[in-house]
Amino acid sequence: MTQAADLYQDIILHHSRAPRHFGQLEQHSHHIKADNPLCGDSYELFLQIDDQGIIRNATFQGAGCAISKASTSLMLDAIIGKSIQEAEELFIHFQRLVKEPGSPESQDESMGKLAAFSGVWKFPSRVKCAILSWHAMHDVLHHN
Amino acid sequence: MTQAADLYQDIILHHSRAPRHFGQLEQHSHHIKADNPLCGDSYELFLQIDDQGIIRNATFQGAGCAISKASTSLMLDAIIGKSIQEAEELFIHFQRLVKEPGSPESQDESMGKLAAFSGVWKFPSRVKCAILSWHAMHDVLHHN
Amino acid sequence: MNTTLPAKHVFPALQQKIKGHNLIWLDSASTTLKPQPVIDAVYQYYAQCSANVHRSVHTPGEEATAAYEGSRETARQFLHAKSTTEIIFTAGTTDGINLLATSLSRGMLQAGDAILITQLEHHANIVPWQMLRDHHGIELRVAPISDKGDIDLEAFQAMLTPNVKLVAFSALSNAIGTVLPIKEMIQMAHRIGAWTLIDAAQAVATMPMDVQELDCDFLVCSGHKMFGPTGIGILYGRETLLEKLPPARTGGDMIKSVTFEKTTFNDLPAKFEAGTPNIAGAIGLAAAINFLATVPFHDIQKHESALVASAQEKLAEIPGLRFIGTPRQQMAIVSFLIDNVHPHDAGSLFDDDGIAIRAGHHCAQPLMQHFQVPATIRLSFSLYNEENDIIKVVDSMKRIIEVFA
Amino acid sequence: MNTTLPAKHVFPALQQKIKGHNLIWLDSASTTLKPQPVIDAVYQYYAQCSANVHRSVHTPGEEATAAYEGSRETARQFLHAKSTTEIIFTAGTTDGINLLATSLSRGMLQAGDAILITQLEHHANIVPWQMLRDHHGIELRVAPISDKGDIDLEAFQAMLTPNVKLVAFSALSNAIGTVLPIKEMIQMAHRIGAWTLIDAAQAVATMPMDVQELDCDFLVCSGHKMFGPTGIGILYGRETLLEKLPPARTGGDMIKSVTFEKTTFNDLPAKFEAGTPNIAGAIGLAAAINFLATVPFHDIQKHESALVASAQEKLAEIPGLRFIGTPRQQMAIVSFLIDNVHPHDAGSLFDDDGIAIRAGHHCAQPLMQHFQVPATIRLSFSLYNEENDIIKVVDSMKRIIEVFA
Ligand SMILES: Cc1ncc(COP(=O)(O)O)c(C=O)c1O
Ligand SMILES: Cc1ncc(COP(=O)(O)O)c(C=O)c1O
Repeated sequence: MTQAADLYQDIILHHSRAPRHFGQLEQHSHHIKADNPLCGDSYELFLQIDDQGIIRNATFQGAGCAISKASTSLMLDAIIGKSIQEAEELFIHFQRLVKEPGSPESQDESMGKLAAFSGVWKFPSRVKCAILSWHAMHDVLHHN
Repeated sequence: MTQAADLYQDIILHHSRAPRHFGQLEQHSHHIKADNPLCGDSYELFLQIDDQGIIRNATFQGAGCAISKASTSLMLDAIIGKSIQEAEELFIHFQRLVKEPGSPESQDESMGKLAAFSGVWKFPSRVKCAILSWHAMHDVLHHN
Repeated sequence: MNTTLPAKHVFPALQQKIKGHNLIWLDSASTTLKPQPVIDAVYQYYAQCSANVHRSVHTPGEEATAAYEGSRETARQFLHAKSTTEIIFTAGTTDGINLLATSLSRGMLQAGDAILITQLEHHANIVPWQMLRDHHGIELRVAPISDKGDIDLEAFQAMLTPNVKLVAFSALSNAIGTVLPIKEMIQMAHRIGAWTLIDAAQAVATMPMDVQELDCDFLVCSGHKMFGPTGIGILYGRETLLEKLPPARTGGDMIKSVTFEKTTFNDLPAKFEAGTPNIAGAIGLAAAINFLATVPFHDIQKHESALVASAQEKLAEIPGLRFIGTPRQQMAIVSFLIDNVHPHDAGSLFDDDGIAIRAGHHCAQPLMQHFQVPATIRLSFSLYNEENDIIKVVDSMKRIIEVFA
Repeated sequence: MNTTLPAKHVFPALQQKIKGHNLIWLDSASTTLKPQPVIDAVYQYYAQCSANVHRSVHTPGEEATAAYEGSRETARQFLHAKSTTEIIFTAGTTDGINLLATSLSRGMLQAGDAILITQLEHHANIVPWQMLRDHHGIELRVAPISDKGDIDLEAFQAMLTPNVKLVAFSALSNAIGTVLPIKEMIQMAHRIGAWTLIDAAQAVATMPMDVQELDCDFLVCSGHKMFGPTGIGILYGRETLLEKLPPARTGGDMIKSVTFEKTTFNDLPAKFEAGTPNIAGAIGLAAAINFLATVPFHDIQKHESALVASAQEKLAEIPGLRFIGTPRQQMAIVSFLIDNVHPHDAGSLFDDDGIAIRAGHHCAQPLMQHFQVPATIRLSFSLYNEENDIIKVVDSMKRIIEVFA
C-alpha cells in the first residue's frame, strides 16, 4: 500500500461520511479543542468521565479531513466505556500503529477497526491528521 | 600582464620603499585622512592650497601596502603646483586608468609616471589600494 | 502553446515519476522547479570557485566576488533599480521583510505611527508588523477586500491617514491569484507621504517589476519562487531611504571599522549584509534571472492566463465545485473547494496520479477567515505547465469525488 | 600523512589551475572547499525533489520535508544535542548570533545586565552585542588576552559579576588559532548563573563539539566553514531556554495560527525558522556532516597540528618574520608579519604561485589593535593541505621578500 487511495479504506470513508458520536454532549466533564491550523482541521471533544475514571460517554463536533474525522469517530467508539488508563494505553498503541512501519499493533487483532489506520505512516503529512484528536485527548487525560 | 609581480613595477616599488613628500606639513590648509580599515591602510595627507586655488605643497604620512603608498607618493608628485581643477581632472583620469581595461589614459603620455598603475584593473581587490588617497583628496577638493 | 517557452526538459525535476506517473507540478506558488542552468551555476560555484567574497586578494576570492557582485548587477537590471547600492541580498521574502521591520523599528517609526496592509497578505507580510505593533506601539491597519477577492480601494484610501508611515502589500496574492493595482496604490500612499513596500514574492516570476516605473520604496522577493535557489532573496530599497535606515544585523563585512567602543558601518549595500552571504544562492539567483530573461514576460503571462482561463472553464463544470476568489484580474493561481472533499484528502489522492497541488491556508489564514473557509485546493501555474495538465487534474478530480461520494 | 584523510580529488576545486599552478588553498578559515558529496547533495535536491517543506501532501514535498528534517537530525547528532528541537537552522554564524541577540533583547535581558566577551572575538561576536548595548542599555565587557594571545582566565573570572547574564566566546580564534579553554570558561560562567554562547564557526571543522558534554547553552556555526554550502548555519540552544525565548523573526511556518489580532507561534524548532528555509543548504550541510564523519576528529587534529608545527618551524627561519599569536594551544591557523612586506602585497604575490592565503584583519580588528598591527598574513589548514604546501609557501615567501628588498 503506497497509493493514497488505499489509505481511504471503506471503514475510514464510512466514518468520515457518517461520523459516530457527532454533536455536543450536554453533560460533560471535559471539553477539549483539537486544532490543526495548518490543515484547518478543528474539532471539539466532549468527555463524560465519572469518579471512578471511567469514560461514560463522549461526542465530538467540528470539521476536518476524512482521516481526522474518521479517526476521531473511531477513537470515541473505542474509548467509551474504558478507564482513563485504558484509553491512555490505547493512545500509545494507536500512535505506534500510525507512525511506525510494521508495528506490533498492525498485527494485533485487539486494535479492531483502528487497524484501518495501519498504513498512515507511509504518508507522513497525514500522520498528524490521524493523531490529532488522540493527542488532544491524551493532553487532557494525562493532566487529569 | 596578469601576474601580480608585474603590478609591482620598479617605479611603484621605488616609491613604496622611499616615498616622496613623506612627513608632516606644518603649514597646511587641508588635513585629510585616507583610511581603508579593510586592509589597514591608513594615511594622513597635508595640502597647502593658496587663495588662487593652487596646490603649493603637499605631504603625507602613515602606513599601508606598496600600492597605496606608491600611489600616494606619486599623486603628490603630480598635483603639487597644479590648480584644484587640474588635480580634479587628474583624479578622473587616474580613476579611469586604474579601473578600466584599455583606457585612453593608459596610452596617454601626459599621465607620466602614473602609467605604472595601468595594470591595476586586472586586480580588482587592489584597485582600492591604488585609489585610496586619490579619493580622499577628491572628497576634500570637491567640497572646497 | 508558445514557442518562446523553454522546453520542459530544461527542468530535470519534471523527468521524475511519482507513483508511476510523470510529475505534474502545480505548486509553483510554493516553490518553482529549477532549470538546468540554475542548478549548474550553483554546482560550478561549489566545484570551481568556492571562495569567500570581499576580503581576498587571491584569484578564487576575486572570482567569487566578481560573481557575487555581478549577481547583484543582474538583480539590479531585473528590478530596474537605479543602482546596485539599492539591492540587498537576503535569505528570502520573509527575511527581507523582517530585516526591514527591524531596521525601521530602530528609530524610523515611532509609537503612534501606523502601518497599512491588506486582508490578502501572506503571513510574512502580517506577523512582522504585528511584532512592531506589540513591541513598539505601532498601529497596524488592514485594508479590506471584497467578496470576490479584490482590494477595496475606497476603504484603502480612507485608511490612508497622515500617521500611516508604511503601506505594505502583495503584487499578486499567493492564495487566490488576485493582481493588485499596485501602481495606483503606491501613488495613493505617496500622496500622504507614506513609504511603500511591495511583496513581490509571487509576482516576480509572472510580471515584470520595474521599481522606478512603479516608484515603490521597497520591494522583496524570494529566489526559490523564481526558478532560483533556496536561502536567497532580494530586498530592494530606494537609496535615499536605505542611507537613512540603521542596519538590522551586524557582524563581518557590514562594518568599516570596529573597536570595542565604537563601530562604523560600511556603505550600501554592505551595511545590510552581515557575515558571509549566500554566495552560491546569489549566483544561482542571477542564473535564474538570466533564464527568465530568455522568455518575454508577455509570453509567460499569455501562457499562464490561458491556463487559468482553461482551468476555470473546465473546473466550473464539476458539480459541487466552488471557486475561492474571483477577482477582476487573476494570474497564475486558481483556488477552489469541492463539496464533501476536504482539500487535504484531495491533495493526497491527486498525488496518486503524480499531480502536485497544494491544500491548505497558503500561509494566508486571515484571507481564509475572510472567505470563511479553513483551506482551499490551489493550482498554481508556471511556464512549464500545459493544457494537458489541466485535463489530467479534471480527470483526477472526478475520480477523487467518487471516492468520497 | 594519514590514510584516513580523504583523497584530494574529492575536492574538485583543487583541480583548478591558478596562474598555471595547482591551487594551494590555505584560506579554509575563511571558507572551506566543498567535497563532491556535498556538491552532489545540493545538485540532487534541485534536480529531483526541489519542493518546499512542511506544508505539502504531495510526494516531492514529503521527500523534501524528510530530507530537511533528516538534516536536522544529522546536525543534532553532530553537535550531540538532546533533541532536534534544539537545532535551529540559520543562514550562518553571524545570522545565528543576530537571531539570538534579537530574541534576547525582547525581554530576556534588561538594561543593567552585562554580556561578557573576549578580546579575540570575530566581529560577528562583537557588533551584535554592541547593538544591545547601544539600543537596550546592556553593558558589554571584554575579557583581555595575553601578549601571546591566550585568554586571561583570572581577569575573565574577575569580570564574572552577578549581573553578567551571557558569556559569549569563540572556541577557536579565526585570526591567530588560539584554542580557548571553553569547558572551563563555561563552568566559570555557570557558577554565577550566566548563559554561555560558543562561537564554533572555526572549531567545528577541527574539533568535536559535544554540547551536552560542554554543557553550553548556545552554540553557533556556519555550513560553509565545515565543507558545507553557503547560506546555512546552526544555532544550538538548550531546549528549556529556547522554550522561554521569544521568536526573533516571523512569517510563514513559524506560526500555529494567525488572525490580525493575534498570532500563536509554533513549537520548537519551527518557532525560530520563519519563511521558506534554505532547504538545499540544510541538505548540503547534512552531507558535509556525513563527510566529516568519515574522518575521525583525532586524525584531523593530528594532521593539522603537524602542519601548524611544520609551518612554525619553517617560517621561523625566514628573517624578519614575526608570528602574531603564540598561544599555549594553537590549531589550524598561523598568523604572521614580515618586515617591509605588507600582507596585502604578499597576498597578491602568493597568488602568482597559486597559493591562496588571507591578508587582513580577519574581521577581528580589536584583536589586531591588541597586537598593534593593522593586518596579518594568515595560513589556515584543513584536511586537504599537505606538507608540500608549506614548502611552497616558504619558497614563495622568499621570492616575495626579494621583490620588496
Ligand atoms: C570565529 C568566527 N566567528 C564568526 C564568523 C562569521 O561566520 P559567517 O561569516 O559564516 O557568518 C567567522 C567567520 O569568519 C569566524 O571565524
Ligand atoms: C505573497 C508571498 N509573500 C511572502 C512569501 C514568503 O516567501 P518565503 O517563504 O520565500 O520567505 C510567500 C511565499 O509563500 C508569498 O507567496
